[in-house]
Amino acid sequence: MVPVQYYLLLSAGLFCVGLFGILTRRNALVFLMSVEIMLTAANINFVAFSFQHGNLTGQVFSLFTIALAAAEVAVGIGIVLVLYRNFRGVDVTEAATMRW
Amino acid sequence: MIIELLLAFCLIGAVVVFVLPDEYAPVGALTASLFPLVTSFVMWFGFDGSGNAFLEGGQLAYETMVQWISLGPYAINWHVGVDGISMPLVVLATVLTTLAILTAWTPIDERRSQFYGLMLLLEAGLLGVFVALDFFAWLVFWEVVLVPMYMLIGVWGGPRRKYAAVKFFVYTNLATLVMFLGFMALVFGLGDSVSTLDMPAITQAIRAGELGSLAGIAPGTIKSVAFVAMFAGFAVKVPIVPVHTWLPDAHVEAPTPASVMLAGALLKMGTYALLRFNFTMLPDVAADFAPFIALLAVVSVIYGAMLALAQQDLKRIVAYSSISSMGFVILGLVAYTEYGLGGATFQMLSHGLLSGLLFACVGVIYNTTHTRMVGDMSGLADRMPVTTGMFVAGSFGYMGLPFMAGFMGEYFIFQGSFAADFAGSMVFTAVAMFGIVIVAGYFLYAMQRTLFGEYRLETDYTVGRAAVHDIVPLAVLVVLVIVLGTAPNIFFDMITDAVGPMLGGGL
Amino acid sequence: MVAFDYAPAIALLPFASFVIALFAGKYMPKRGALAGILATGGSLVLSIWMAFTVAGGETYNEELYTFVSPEAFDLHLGILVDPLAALMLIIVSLVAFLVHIFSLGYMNDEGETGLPRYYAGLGLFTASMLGFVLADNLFMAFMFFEMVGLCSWLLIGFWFRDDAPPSAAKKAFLVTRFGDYFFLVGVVGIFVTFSTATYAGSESFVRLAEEALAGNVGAVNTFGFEPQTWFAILGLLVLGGVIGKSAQFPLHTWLPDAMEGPTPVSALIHAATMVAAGVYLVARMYGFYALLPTVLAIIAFIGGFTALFAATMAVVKREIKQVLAYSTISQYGYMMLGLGVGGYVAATFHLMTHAFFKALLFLGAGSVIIAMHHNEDMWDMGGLKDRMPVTYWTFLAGSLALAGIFPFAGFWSKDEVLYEALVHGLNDPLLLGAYAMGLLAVLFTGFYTFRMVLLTFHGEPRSETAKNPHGVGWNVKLPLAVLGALAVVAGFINMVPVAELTGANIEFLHKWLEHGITGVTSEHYGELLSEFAGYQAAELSPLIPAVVSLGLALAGAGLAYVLYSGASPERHTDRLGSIKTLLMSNYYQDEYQVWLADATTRVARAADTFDQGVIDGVVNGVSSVSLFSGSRIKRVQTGVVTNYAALLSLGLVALLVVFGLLGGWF
Amino acid sequence: MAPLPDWTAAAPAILLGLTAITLLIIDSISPRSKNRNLLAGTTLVGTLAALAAAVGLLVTGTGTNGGVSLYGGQIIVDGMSLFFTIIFTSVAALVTLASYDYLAGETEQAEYYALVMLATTGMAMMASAGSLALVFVSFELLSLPSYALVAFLKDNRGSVEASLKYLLIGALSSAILLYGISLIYGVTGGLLFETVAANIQNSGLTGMLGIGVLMVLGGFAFKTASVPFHFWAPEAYEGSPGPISAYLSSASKAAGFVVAFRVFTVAFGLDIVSSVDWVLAFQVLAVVTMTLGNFAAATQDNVKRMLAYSSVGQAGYVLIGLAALGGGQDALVLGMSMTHLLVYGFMNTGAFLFIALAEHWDIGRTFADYNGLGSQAPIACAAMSVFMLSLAGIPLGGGFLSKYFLFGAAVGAGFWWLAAIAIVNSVLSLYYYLRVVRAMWFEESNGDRTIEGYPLGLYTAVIAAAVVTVLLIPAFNLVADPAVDAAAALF
Repeated sequence: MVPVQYYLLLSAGLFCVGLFGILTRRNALVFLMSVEIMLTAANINFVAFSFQHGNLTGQVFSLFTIALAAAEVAVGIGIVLVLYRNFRGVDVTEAATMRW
Repeated sequence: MIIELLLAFCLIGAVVVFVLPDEYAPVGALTASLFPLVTSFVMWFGFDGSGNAFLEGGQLAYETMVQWISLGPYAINWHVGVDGISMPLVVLATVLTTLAILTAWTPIDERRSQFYGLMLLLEAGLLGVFVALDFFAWLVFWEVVLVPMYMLIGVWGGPRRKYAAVKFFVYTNLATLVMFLGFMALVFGLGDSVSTLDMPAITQAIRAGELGSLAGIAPGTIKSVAFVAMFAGFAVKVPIVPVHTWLPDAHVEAPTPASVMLAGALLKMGTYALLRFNFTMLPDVAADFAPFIALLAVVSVIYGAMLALAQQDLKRIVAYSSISSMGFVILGLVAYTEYGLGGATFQMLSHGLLSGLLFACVGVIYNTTHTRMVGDMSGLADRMPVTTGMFVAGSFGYMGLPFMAGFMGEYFIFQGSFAADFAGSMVFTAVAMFGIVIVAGYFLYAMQRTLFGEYRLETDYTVGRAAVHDIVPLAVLVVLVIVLGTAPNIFFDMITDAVGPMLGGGL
Repeated sequence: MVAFDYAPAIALLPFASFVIALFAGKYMPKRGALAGILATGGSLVLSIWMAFTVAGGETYNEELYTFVSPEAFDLHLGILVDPLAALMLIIVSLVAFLVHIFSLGYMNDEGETGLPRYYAGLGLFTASMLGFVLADNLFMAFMFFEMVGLCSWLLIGFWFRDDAPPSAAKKAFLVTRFGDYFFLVGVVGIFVTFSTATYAGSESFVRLAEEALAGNVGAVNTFGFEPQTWFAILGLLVLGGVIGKSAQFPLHTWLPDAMEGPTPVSALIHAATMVAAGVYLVARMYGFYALLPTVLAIIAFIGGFTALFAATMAVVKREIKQVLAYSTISQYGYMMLGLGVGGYVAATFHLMTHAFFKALLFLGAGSVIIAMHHNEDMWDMGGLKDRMPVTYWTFLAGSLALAGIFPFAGFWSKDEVLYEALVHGLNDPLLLGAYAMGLLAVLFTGFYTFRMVLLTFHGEPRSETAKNPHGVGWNVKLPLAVLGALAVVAGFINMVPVAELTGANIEFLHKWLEHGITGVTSEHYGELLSEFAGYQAAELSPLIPAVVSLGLALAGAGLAYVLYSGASPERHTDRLGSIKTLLMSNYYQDEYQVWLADATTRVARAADTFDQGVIDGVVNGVSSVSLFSGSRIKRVQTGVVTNYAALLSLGLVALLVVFGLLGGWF
Repeated sequence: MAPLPDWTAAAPAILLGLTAITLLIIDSISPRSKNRNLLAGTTLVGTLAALAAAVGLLVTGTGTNGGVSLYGGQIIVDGMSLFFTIIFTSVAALVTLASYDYLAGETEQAEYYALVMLATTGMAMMASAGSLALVFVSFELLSLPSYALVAFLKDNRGSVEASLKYLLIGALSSAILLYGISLIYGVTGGLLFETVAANIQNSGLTGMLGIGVLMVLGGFAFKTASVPFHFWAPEAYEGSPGPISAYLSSASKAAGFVVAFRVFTVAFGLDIVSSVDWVLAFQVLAVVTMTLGNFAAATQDNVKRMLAYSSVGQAGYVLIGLAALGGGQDALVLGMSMTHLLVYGFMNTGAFLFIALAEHWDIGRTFADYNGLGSQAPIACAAMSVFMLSLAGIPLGGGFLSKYFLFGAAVGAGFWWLAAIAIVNSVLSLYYYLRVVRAMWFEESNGDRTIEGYPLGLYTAVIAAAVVTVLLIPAFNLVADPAVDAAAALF
């Protein structure tokens, strides 16, 4: 069987990919996707560890998180919509009227 | 219970005056201020305390003690009472407030009800500071005093009032926080030996040597650090050079009544606190630092006087001379003899009356001439003889004319500090005493230039005799100064009775 | 003794007149003058009563009112009436009484305004001075000393609408305050040393000091000094006040300016009494000074020097009151000289006679000034002799006394001072130097006195006003007459040379001062002087020095006569050339003192700049720096959300790295 | 009477949830209803009911001896959770009152109130969360409505931008939090705090544990708007509608703190986690947060933004509660942070509601716009002055006592340097809080401002907040005592 370390590496990689996306992309939607990737990384951990520890807590919880992620995206899309309406675009760096 | 009554009168009066329409505010405030005045006199005549409130064997007058907050291991009480040190100051505060309200009648013409309400609020805070015996109760009053004063300066003040008000508030608040940390270090250093923030209990515990180490810091170090922190904090309030610069600004910008209260009563909070905290709780540390403190005192006296000598603005002159006079108080405190401590306390009273008197005089002059610059006027004696008389009386009182309060206070201090135990006390005292020559210099100069000579006024106002309600407070103050100067025992007895026990340990 | 129960009233009566004049003066017929006259008259009567009681061998030394009484020692008011005090009481109250009367003529008749203030001032002054005389301890003495200073400020600055008087008043108060500073230090020092400051009695500091020097220090704390040294320091400190009030060099500069005040004030304060306070103080605690030879020598030397120094300046003055002012300084120099050389009685004697004839001279000058419509320049006068005979003859009597011409009062007293100086000086060159200066001053005194008389009263009138002067009333003439008589006869109470010659027992003043409270009598002082100060009087007949000084006085007078007699004397002062300017500008004494004052002000300005710039600058600097850093710090918030994400991640990574290293995770 | 069943201990949360559902039902019955009385009324009733329940439970001593634990320890109702529920519900009540006027004429009011209620429910659950799972769920239950509420003014660029930033940073933070939780789970094999606490020592995986702990800490730092996770806060508070700013800056922040308190004291207790010195981490956070917050606030021109930064600074003070642990005064410091949060809940909410009032009058947002307001609206301005001074730690309000006790306790715990830094910040904060007072009272009104009408709801809310703030000085014991007890129960 695959030792848990590999899963950990995988999830860490995913997490970094997501982070990289957040730091580099300016499109709000891509931003949201990157967040999803990070959450997925966490989910992988949960599943993997729950398998290792031999209890279901992690797996169950990962279901919760998936749902929450979906909700988050839903709200996010809504906000992106009004963003588009107000700023004529979905570039997150456009909305920078408030600063300092 | 009567102390609660005293405070309640002030607060209720403040609320009532706040809601009064402006035209009735002055009379209302005057009436309201009479209640605490009378109450304080009742307290004075019925005073049955003895000894020092902070030390064993101190019999407090009008004591009340009920639990207010219980904070884990610590109990914080509503603990008030007066002893021979605080009683005179309470009387001073009430008297000054009433007179200050009188001095406000002429100059204050807008938002009156707010003004007088704040004055009464100020009185409540002041009295609280002098009667509170639990640290946090005391601290609440100590800080709340700043608010009305800040508003008084900022709303009714002179051209640079905003700057002065903020400077006053922020500077003194910083001082309070520093002092607070120092005191907290003591409290926690005492550990389990005290279960309350009652100042007398803490004082006795410290003097009994129950101070332990805190976070690996030795008791001795804690003592010194706490002493320095508290001294620095209170020094700002006094103020002692070099942390004095907020005072002239605040005084110059403040309206006359606020100046009267500020110089007359607020500065006393600083010296009172020094007496209660640094010199009652940590006499041994005070002894170690004595020469240094005495040096600061002497510098305040001479340097302050020199600054006063350089001023052209009458209010600035009086303001800087206050710094000088408060330096004497510090000298008396550090002397730590019966005459020294008693004289310091007495000097608080006399300086309270005298500086109040002088600020009130300057105010009256300003009301009619609309200038305070020495160069802008001369020969006022010709037009306002009575005010001149009062000003002369006040100035000579300030110069330490015998049979006036100032002389007694300063003489006691000199007598007490000349042979004090710390090194070089004689030299320090002798140098400080030279202040009486400089003070004569600038007051005589100011009087000669403004009051005497041919009548001349740069501002185009017609100068007439001052109104009666302007003169009354001046006259009352002059009388009080003379009474206190000829019969100092009316207060000095109870003061010495209260400071006597302090001399037991430490220095 | 019943009389002494009224002792406080001596000082309280004038005080009452002060209160009345101040508050009710403007409603009274003479604006408070009458109250003052009655009060001072009452004081005079009481003083005389005291004197008689004292003459009966009674003395009085009681504490009356205690200010405060802590454990260490108390501060109180008390009364000490002994021969010295009784004598001084009479002098003060008499002069004050006469001055009040004179003021009716000088102030009321001249239609001055502000008279209630004037009489209130006179009353308060008289009260303070009498209080000072009655004082039984140094603390009380200092209090009244200061009150006297206040009164002189009030009265010198009486004409406050002009510029000069307020300025002169300021100067007078400041200079004397400077002296009083040392006095105050001395008082405090004496208290901490002896725990008491009473003059007389077994517990008095004088007695304690004597015992301490005699070896039994007891509770006296000399702070590690030799008692001799420490007491000398204390004595010198107190002497500071004396020099200030008695206008001795170098603090004499205020007195001539003080002539800006009304002439009666000059007579009362700056001739007869206030200036006497200093000398009286030394006499009062002479038992202390008699223990300290160095201090005595200093006193003597200052006195002698001042006597000469002031006399020379008087030579060239144009205003009559200026001449008198400098002569006053000079005469008090003599008294100091007398005290310094151990001539306690002599100095007291001169104090008394001088009080009379100098008051007389000032009042005479006052009456002349009335006549001259307040013109004081002697060169505008002349020939007043025939127009105002009373003034002339009394003034002449006073002048003769001042010049020390036989047999007028001044002769006897000044002669005795010089005699004492000489007999003690023969054993002590320092004192001899003082004597020499005093002796030389006699010559100048004779000169300027008669220059003054001649210029004022003799020759032809040199101005219109002098031709037909303004007449003076009885209220001017009466005081002149009284004092004139005294100026003639006052000396007879103590004719030492005559006593020597005839062997008659007529040294009444000596006898008077010999009895009294033990320890404060002249004979005890004599013992102390010989025992502690080591003063030895050389055997010498009083005749020779008397003749010498008389001769010098006459010489001076004669010189004046030669120069200034005749119908229209011309000004010889120009002959002095540069010396004249030097004298006219008073040896530039004022200049350096003014310079000192200015320097102080400059320092003060510098301090102010420093305060505003540096100290307050730091305060404001702190605030502006924090605000500036705030305005920079907030730039982190760029507004671009990606930056936020980046910073957030960076922060987290930083935390992870730091703690990873700290916790040693990898 | 028979003792109540255990589940009643969760009554506050349940009531809040029910209210939210009720509102949604109402909305589905009459969509786009503008019936302010009905909607705001319902919300207020529900909130107050929850508040009453919480108070009742606290008074009847449900919180004592470890409290009640439900659903296998997923939910723990103890002193602390009830204490914080009281904070949340009071703030929610004030906000609802204020919104009554603020939303006048708005459509979608029902959604607004429903969202508020849902968020409040999330907070209540956070306060009583007993496992990391519930922590994350309730965390999201709070966050998601908040994003929406911030964006409530849909066609106001500020509002939208604010919500965008809030959303993005929030999403990132929740991801970090979740990842952290996953690591903790990996180390301990459980999500319940007990399990975590039980298994955490004897696991060699220090590194993983450490990363996990710090990531969790980061997640909480986001909620409490602590540097460097604070970037969303200034914009979110400035951009969102006034009542929501008040709500987020007071209640949401408190929620973040309560969960942090519980997790770090129970799950990662000092005595348990030796390898990760998270106290030091909190010290760093506290210092940086208070410094940056106060210094940035000092020079703002916009009052609302100044308050936003100041609330960051205040978070720094509260962090002392965690940063000064282990000094022997744990119960005291933690209790004082809790107390400060409660007092802060009132004074800060009040301050933001005053801003809402100003927005309602649409007078501008800068200090200059407030000039001379004191003469036109003396009562409200007096209340605002009380808030400002109390925030600055001047004894016009309970903020003085809680703040000073907090600093004092820090000294007592031996962290005098922490207190010293706090002092510098406190003084600076006094300076900028005074700028508001000065503008309102000292400056002359610059003419053309007319105040039409004095909205009842907003006024009531502001005055109520002011009154409570002031009364909290004499009545300080009422909150300080339970707080210290609740804190003591955690150790």
